Amino acid sequence: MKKFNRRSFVKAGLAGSAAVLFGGLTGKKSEAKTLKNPIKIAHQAVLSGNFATYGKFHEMGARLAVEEINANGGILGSKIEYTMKDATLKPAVAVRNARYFVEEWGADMIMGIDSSGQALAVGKIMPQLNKPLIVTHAATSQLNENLVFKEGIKQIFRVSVPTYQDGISAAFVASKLPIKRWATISPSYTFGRVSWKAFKETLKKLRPDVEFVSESWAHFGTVDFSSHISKVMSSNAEGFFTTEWAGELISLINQGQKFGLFKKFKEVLLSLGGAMDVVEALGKNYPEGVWISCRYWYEYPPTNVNGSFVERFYKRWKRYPHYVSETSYSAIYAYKAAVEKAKSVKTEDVIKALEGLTFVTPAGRRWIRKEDHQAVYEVPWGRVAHTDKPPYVTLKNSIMVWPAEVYYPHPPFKENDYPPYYNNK
Amino acid sequence: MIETLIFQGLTGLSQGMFLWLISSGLTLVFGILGVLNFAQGSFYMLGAFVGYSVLKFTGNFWLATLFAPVIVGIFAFFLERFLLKPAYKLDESYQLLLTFGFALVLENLAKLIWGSGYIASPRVPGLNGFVMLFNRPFPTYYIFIIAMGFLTVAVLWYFLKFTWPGRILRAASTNQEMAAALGVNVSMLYSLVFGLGAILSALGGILATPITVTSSGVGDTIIIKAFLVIVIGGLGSLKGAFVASLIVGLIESYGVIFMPFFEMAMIYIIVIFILLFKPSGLFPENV
Amino acid sequence: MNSKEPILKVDKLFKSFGDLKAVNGVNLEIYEGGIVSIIGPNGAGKSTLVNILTGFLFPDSGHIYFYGERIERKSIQYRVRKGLNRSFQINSLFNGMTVKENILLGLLYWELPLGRLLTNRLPKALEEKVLEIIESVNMTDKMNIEVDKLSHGEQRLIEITLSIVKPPKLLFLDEPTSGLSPDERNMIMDKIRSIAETGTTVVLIEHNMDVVFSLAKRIVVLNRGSVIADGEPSSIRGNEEVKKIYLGEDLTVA
Amino acid sequence: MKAVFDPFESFEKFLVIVIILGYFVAGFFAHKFLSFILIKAMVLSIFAMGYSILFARTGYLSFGHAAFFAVSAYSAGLFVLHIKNSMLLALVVALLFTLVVSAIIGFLSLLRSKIYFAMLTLAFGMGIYTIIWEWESLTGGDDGLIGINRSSLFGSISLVPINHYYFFALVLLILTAISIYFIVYSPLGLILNGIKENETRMRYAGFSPKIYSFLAFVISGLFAGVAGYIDVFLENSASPVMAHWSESALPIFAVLLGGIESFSGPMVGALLLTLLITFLQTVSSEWKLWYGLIFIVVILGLRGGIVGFVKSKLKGRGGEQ
Repeated sequence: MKKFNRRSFVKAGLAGSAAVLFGGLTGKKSEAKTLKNPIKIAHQAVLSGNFATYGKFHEMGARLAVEEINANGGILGSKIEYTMKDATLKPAVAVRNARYFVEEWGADMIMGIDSSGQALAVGKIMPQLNKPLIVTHAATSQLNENLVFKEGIKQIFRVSVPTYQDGISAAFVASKLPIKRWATISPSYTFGRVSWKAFKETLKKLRPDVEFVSESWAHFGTVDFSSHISKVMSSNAEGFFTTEWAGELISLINQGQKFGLFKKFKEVLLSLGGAMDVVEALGKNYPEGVWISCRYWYEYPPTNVNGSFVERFYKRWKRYPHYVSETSYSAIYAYKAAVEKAKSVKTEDVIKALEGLTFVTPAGRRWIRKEDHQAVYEVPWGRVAHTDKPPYVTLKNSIMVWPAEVYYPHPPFKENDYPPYYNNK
Repeated sequence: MIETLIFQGLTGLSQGMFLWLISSGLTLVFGILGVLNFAQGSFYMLGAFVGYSVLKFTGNFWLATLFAPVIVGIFAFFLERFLLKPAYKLDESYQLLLTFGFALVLENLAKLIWGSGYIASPRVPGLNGFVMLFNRPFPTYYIFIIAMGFLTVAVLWYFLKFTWPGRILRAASTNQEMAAALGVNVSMLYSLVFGLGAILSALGGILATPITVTSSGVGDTIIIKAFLVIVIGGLGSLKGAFVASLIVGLIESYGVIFMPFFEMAMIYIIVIFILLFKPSGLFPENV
Repeated sequence: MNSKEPILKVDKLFKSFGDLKAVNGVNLEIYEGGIVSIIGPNGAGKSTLVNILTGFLFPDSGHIYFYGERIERKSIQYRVRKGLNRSFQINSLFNGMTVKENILLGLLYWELPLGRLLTNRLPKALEEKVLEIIESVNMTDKMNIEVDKLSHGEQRLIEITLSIVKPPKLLFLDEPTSGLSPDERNMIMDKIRSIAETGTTVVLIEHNMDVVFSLAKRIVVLNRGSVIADGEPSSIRGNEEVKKIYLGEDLTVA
Repeated sequence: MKAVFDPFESFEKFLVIVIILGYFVAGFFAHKFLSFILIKAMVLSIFAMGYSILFARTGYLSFGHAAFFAVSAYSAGLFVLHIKNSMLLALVVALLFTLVVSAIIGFLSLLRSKIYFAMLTLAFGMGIYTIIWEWESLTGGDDGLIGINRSSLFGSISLVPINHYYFFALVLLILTAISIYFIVYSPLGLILNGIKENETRMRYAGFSPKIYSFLAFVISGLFAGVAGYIDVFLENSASPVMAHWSESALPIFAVLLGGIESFSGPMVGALLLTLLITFLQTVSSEWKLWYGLIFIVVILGLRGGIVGFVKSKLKGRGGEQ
């Protein structure tokens, strides 16, 4: 491992200085020569089964980025060649795709991945494949905390937020609300459990007077939540928190409305309620007043970059961008920025360039932490209000944002240390 | 506490009714055709999708509820005619595998036709409210589902017991040769039963749309539970399928309170007990 | 074994399918030696009775004693191992397998030591025995043909042969001549006689009265699930009740 | 079905030897991704050959064998992660666990007739899936087990490079083929065939078919275990979906595609299926649609599978299979 590091360091240094040297001597033309044409980017996400909509949203974001970049001269003159494959939700398929992309198709960068299990399985083989991997959805904090920070697998990056957003930031919102007793219906798997635990522990520190009175755990693939709803509604909770997502969240909301869940609970926090698949499906039926978030919200930040991105995206696909569309879009731009900075597509150079990189994206300024390769950026929470135009849901008048640095755990990661960086000042 | 128990019981009943609609089709088809139909879950899914399209076209949920199962039933009728019939001379395992192939294809066709997104749940006029029980709201739609479950039981029972086609069906389930001897066109009977089974499952699918989300993979999830239901109830037994559906629905619902994480385990334990001590199911009988 | 003791004793056997009482309180005793025939019109319950006696079905109530042992809840293979076997009315062979493989499968349980379950080559004695049996039914030239490609009569011969490769003490033959040509029928009748001569007690379930009256020493008549007559052929022929149920059929032949 | 006296036995043997030689030669030339895919094909071959002992011989259709694959993968993975980093011991442990689990599930499922059996294996397999999913402290839940690395064999032969592991998998494939050969062309194979053709007649021949079906079940379960073991060290990770029933469809399809009635069928089918899926996934995001259509065509039109088709052509009188 040591040997590898030293050699790559030397190589990176040489390549970097060579590029600078040539660039300085002969100008732009020869820069293009040092790069590969085309630069190959391979993308995988779930395109079949119950979550197929995620893969489609991934693809829309990535294709838009590729089309824009290619239309504007590519990356330092090299066009991008893009491919997309169904990763299903099986780790074995994701691993096979990753191997195919790198070993057969000749990808320079691979990206995508929805489930935690897939991200971890692919992450583990990245040293063998040795190309940059930019994760655009899978949220497990193990990826950046264990694989990158502790084990030093430097090829892995993530531009989407980890579970911190789902559990910890929700607790920050909850701490501002005038209620004390909370309940949850959470997904009965790692993601759901980790998020609920983070929510509880963070909120308890921020507001020692809160209580957690009822929890119900729903299996992956739950279709009917009515018995869970009935259970949490029989408690005396005032607030409701969930990290259910995608189709299951839609079912939960639908059934919750029928049971009067949104009337019974004074405040409802849906960590992934802002995902466009949910928003599209519910539209005007989205219960007003509930707090929602996700890993990117189309109205935030209110910058020109974001506004024009949403406009272009809508023009191209006649839909509003999902958070995985934005992260896929930004992953490609992050890679572009890194290659342009390194003036090289060599893995070592790109990794170096990505580490500590700050770049402007539709979701605002992102900064990639050197230690764990996690992109740090702000994501809002807000209360659902309705508009007349698609997607019929707006958060504009109620947006609540904390600087990501405040609620992101920082390296060195200590277990169960919530909230991570926050002192009761 | 008592009101919680009643609430869980009611939600369990409604879950059981969805299971009943799909497992009744499954067990009916098995009872007459001897085919264990893996694609029964796909008919459930198609019921929801077709219902959604009819709803979009007519704007009326009740028309969708009426037409979607019929359309799916007709589709199933032809599916049986053209693709399942050639398999009757094969071993029953092959028939099962063939229907598994149907399920794969139907899931992906649905994705091509209706897209990969989640289909929004319609609001049902008149059934959006709730009634108050013990000062807690219980949705009228769930009461409607429970009533629909019992209604289908009554209709099926009446059909099988008191109508001529029903009697032929029962005769065919015990003795096909006898039915053939009575001059029944067994081939047509099979197609009709397959269609009827699809209608029941599709009805479940469309009735589920107002409370759940529809996507192309939904059939997969539900078919496994339906299998467990008919193992508990006894293959080919409608009575068994009904009782077992309610049992499984109630276990899931009470399990959420009394043994979270293990309610599925509880169902498997029941299955194992049934196998060891009453291997032909609770109601080992035909249709 | 005292010849007065029945080898098979059936005690108040009942079996219904729904409303239909297929076997309705049958009492029956079978003694060692000879050929006994069970006759009766269609739907009399003959097949159900044989199915129950040989373990294919379990009775609703009643007892079956085989050499004094209660066997009504025992499995098929248990009864077979005790020496009670049967043939089927509709040929029930290992279709798709050759004659030789069929006979071999019939013999394997009895003749193959468990330790040789995985050997690639069969024991010589077993191989010889298979050939000998095939020879005895004159099928040496057809032994590598799949049984479902044989003629109906040949299949029936294998059907019966399969049930006696290990000679049972009591053998039920379920309509062994149905659907056969006269020549084939004679061949099967010879076969049945030779089986009885080797000491196997044969219970013949038959429709064809020619066959019954030429083979059986004792006839049991079943109607609507009950025994209505039991005796020597001559007494059966004269029985009024039997005549009534066989209305139109000539019992005087043979 | 000519288990013992198949005149085409030599053709089948020849086919298997050709494929194994093909794997062997490819092992020297295949670059990384191809060797990965070929190992995947070997894994599926072993899985399918074992599965054919149950499905093709006795006619019992199981939808639960993916669970045994997963039990083996997880026990091997947990063993090297937590107890001892020895691949050989891991194999022993994995097979032991697989044996126990497949014996229990096999016993329970075989209490009922063939069609119930299919459902029961499905249900019990999904039970295992649920256990793996829920028992997070042991199995890592939905994240699965990661970092299951290959080590060396007998302390000297390193299996870490993929081309080394390739030949290790090939050795296991050859051992499997030999074992399956001995089972298929033995009196046991004939007995299992007899159960498929006519279970009742087997009883009247004195056999207890359930005992032999049980034996076939456990044997097929064990080979699923061997496959799972190879797979977990290939992937370096194990995940709950390994146990999902849809994974059990793979060996079924491999057996049917290759030819259910033939000895070489599962191996031919597994190789073709692996290449086919890899190809379909590369060219179409609707690959499952094609997969399903091919499945239907094979069942309705090509029941002897590819090997059966070739054999019937060779025989000169088609449609025999």
